[in-house]
Amino acid sequence: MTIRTEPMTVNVGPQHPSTHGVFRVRITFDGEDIVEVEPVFGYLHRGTEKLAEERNYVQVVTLTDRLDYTSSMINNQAYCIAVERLLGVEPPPRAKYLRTLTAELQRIAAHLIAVGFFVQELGAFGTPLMYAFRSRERILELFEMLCGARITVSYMRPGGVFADAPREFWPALDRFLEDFEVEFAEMEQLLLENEILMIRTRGVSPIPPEVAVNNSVSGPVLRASGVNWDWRKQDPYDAYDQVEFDVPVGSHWDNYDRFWVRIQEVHQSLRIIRQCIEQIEPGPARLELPLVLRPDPGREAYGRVEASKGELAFYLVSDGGIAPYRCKIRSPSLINLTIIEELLVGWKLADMIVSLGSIDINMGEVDR
Amino acid sequence: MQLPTGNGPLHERTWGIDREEGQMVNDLISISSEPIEVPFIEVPDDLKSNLLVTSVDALVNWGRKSALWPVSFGLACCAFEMMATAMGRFDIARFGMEAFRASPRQADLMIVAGTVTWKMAPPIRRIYDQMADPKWVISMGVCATSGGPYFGSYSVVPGVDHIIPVDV
Amino acid sequence: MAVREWAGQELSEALRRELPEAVEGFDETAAWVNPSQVGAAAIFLRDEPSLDFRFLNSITAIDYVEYFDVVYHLTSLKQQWCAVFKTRLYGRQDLSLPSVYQVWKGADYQEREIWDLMGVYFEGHPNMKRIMLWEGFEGHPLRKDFL
Amino acid sequence: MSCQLAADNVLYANGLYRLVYDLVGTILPCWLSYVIAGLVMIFVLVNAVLLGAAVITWAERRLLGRFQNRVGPNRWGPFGLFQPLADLLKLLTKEDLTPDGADKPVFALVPILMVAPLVMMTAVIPFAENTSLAALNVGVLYILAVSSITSIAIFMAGWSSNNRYAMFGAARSVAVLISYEVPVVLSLLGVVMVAASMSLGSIVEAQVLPFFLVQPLAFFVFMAGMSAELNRSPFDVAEAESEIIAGYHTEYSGVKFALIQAAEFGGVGVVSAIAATLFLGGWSGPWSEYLGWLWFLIKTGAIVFLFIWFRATYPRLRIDQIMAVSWKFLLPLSLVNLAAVTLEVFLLRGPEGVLTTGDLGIMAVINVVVTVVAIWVFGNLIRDRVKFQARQPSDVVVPGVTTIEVH
Repeated sequence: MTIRTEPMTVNVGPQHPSTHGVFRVRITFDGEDIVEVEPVFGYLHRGTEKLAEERNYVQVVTLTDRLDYTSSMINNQAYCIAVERLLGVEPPPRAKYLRTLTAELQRIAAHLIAVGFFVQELGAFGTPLMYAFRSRERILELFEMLCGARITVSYMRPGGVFADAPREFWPALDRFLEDFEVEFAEMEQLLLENEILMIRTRGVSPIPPEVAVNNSVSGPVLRASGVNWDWRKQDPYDAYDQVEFDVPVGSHWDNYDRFWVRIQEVHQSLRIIRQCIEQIEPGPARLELPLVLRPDPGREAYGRVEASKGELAFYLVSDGGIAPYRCKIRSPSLINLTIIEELLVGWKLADMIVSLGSIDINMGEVDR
Repeated sequence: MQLPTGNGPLHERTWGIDREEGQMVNDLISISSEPIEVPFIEVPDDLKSNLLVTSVDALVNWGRKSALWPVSFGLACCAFEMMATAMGRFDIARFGMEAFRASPRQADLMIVAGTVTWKMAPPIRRIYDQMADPKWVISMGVCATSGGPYFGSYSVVPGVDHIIPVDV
Repeated sequence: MAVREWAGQELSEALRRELPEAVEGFDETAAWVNPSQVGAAAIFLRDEPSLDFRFLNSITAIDYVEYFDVVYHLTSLKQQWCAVFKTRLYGRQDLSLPSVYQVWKGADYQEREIWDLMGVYFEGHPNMKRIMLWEGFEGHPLRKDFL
Repeated sequence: MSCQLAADNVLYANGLYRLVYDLVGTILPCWLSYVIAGLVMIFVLVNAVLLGAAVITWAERRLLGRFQNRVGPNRWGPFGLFQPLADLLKLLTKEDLTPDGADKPVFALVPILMVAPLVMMTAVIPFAENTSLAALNVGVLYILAVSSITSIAIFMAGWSSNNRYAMFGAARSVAVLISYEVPVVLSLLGVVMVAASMSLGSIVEAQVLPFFLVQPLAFFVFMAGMSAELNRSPFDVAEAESEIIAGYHTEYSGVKFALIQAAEFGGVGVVSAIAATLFLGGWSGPWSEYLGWLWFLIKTGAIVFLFIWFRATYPRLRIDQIMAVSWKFLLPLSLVNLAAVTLEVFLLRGPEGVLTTGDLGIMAVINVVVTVVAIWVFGNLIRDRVKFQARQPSDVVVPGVTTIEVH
């Protein structure tokens, strides 16, 4: 006797506990196996690009905070670099180091969230996530000292940073680095060699490098696929040409590697932060720029950084006015999602959640 | 949800659903130009002094207050602050609130954390309807309350109280 | 070891050798490509080993009221260089361009987004649904004449 | 004193029952006192289970807080002990929704069917010497039979909810329950064989040396199997919150949800009690005549703690891996245990068929070795080797960048 089966179409999201916000995907299942997927976006589409055309160059910084709300600092950085390229100016060295330092702190925070939720989606009941948030709170405290905000920082401005770090910031940073070593080692001990984590993620959803490149994937996902491409190395901005660090790459291209690459990047970020603390020298933290910026008409600039999710770029076009004529945001989360079919089809429902977690999308950035 | 039938890739079969949902969004925009008033419940005077009713009420209210389970429903940036409240540092578990229920049927409190877009409005409305009484809504942050920095955008709801009644 | 950025002239000359009818000119940073030839140019740019632009960074459309510019940013990971090419579409109604979906799959969502927000249709894209906004939304919000 | 309880009644040994029966029997007819005494017993049982569930929810929330660097509920009452009370009050006064298109009678029946087996299982557990409500001589068999009702209830919940996530949860849960029943039964066979009885009371008495030392393999299989049957981590696929919302009870709210939750946490308590009885020696301990209940509670608490610890530590397995663990790992292990125990009992028992303490000691030594070897052998056999080899780096790799690679 054969049992008649039929595929079942399920709508996952927009309100689903582990789709990272309001992502929605329609999936056809055959039993528990995924046959077809169709992602549906736009549940957080706020029209950032249109609003940016109505505000002046400095005000747009506040909008960039809310793109990828787990790494606001890096968003600020990308936008400021684009504006600086548009104006043809360079920030002073101290500002460069401060930017690099805060961006790396933010990268640690973002990767902690990514790793925490990745394991949460594997089914751990909150413990790794709590560990991750414990360290993240410390980083947010440091940000509070710098600019008074925890998430929507708006710390960087075109031409430097909003203000130099207060005197209390440096000892606090040292204390954080000291404690974080211990806390992170604890978390690694819990996760890296965990047998269940290994069998759930090893060999699941591999993305070959050719596919990844053709799909314009960037960031840790691309590096986990075995391509050692990191814009911090290839096109050093701010102070990244002054510091040394390695690029972790995966050799199995699977979910575990995407997880592992993030863990290793946290170590590299710590290295960068240490070097920044050593190399930073007193000086102005902001370039004197007019209050209202007016770049020359017809100029355009493509400013990009290696954000925690991948290549984040702002493409600005100026018409000589006080607001950008066009502000295109190349968001890594959206474009990394292009591989969703390769990632999900043929795997199981439980793997789907984990794979989505492993590419670490952020809806603020996907929908903008 | 109607099962998509027919042949071809999934995204072609779902055109009908997309159109329906788009229609729903447009309908909702047309009917929600004004904020929804929250009805104020007047307690009759003769009930106020009733010993039995008040003490049971006090007990029940204490129970409701001390075990307020939010639905895990994050929209944007504020969702991360909402999660942070459940984590080690702020720990709303102390007040018995840590049980973030994924199913709206089992939750009492909906924290609208983040910008509400018109496309998201019908799902919010639906989740609110699915929650069992008594239920409360918190509008967290300026984006949810009035649109905030996105006020005036073509796709953002100017305040979640246009869609569902908000308590806080 | 910074990435080298190609000047517009350099790219246009490289293109002109193989596809003379595709190139319309160049400016400081970008080569201008004939809109109907975008597909052919894309395949050439990706597959020619001396160019090797296998990574598509982004596609952008800009509304200049009389015409639309569509900008393609490319990178070669192996050779470590970047280039930009642009194409210009005149008019405001029924705009269409050949899709590069088959060349770079990374163009998928970006082309859909441009269709949704700018109203430039991409021929040959398998799924030209609205991506950000809902079905039944009127107009294309990123156009300058919206609102 | 008009009524006399027959000596062959299963409740004869129960002091409380006899007390109620005799008291009521003095004024009312015998059949009525029989019923009333039964109702009293049921009342006690239901309360024991629900109270146990409440305490376990509290313990779980506090302990999870502890594991996760936070405090946990501490505002209401001493140490937050009133927290379950608040939960209960709130859930009782909440609207009771039945989804449109649900199979209403089945939907309403589920919570009752979830709690009932637990209450029934509690009836045979000896809390101290001679305190089990019904000293059944087929206790183990009875527990196994009754506990399988839960799988039907779960499937009913998934089916009647008219929700696809619930259906997913139910299908997964039933698959898990059925496949884990087999190793659990086999592991219990070893216990029964050594104790030479199916009555829980006699099993406790037979544990001069606790059975988790005598049969560590059986204990391991039983704990793994039971955490699967209880839908506890790492086998909690049936209500995998990050995957399928809340699994089979997605659509339940209010009182029904409260009952399902109670059944879930009560289940943990009951299973821990059974494990404590079967493997940790139940109420036996120093001064067990007076402090038996304390020993029993301590041992049960230890196992509850173990379950909570698992939950705080482990991620979840995938459904096919769970099945693989059951059929490829636990089943062989339980068979090994059964074979070893059979041989040992056959060789060691005395002429009149009893095992002495010394015999148990010898068995313990042998079985510890067998356990370590068997777990190592089978653990290496089932390890998934497919799909996991390092691949060649592709030609898109950029030269001249220092990299670190995954080992």
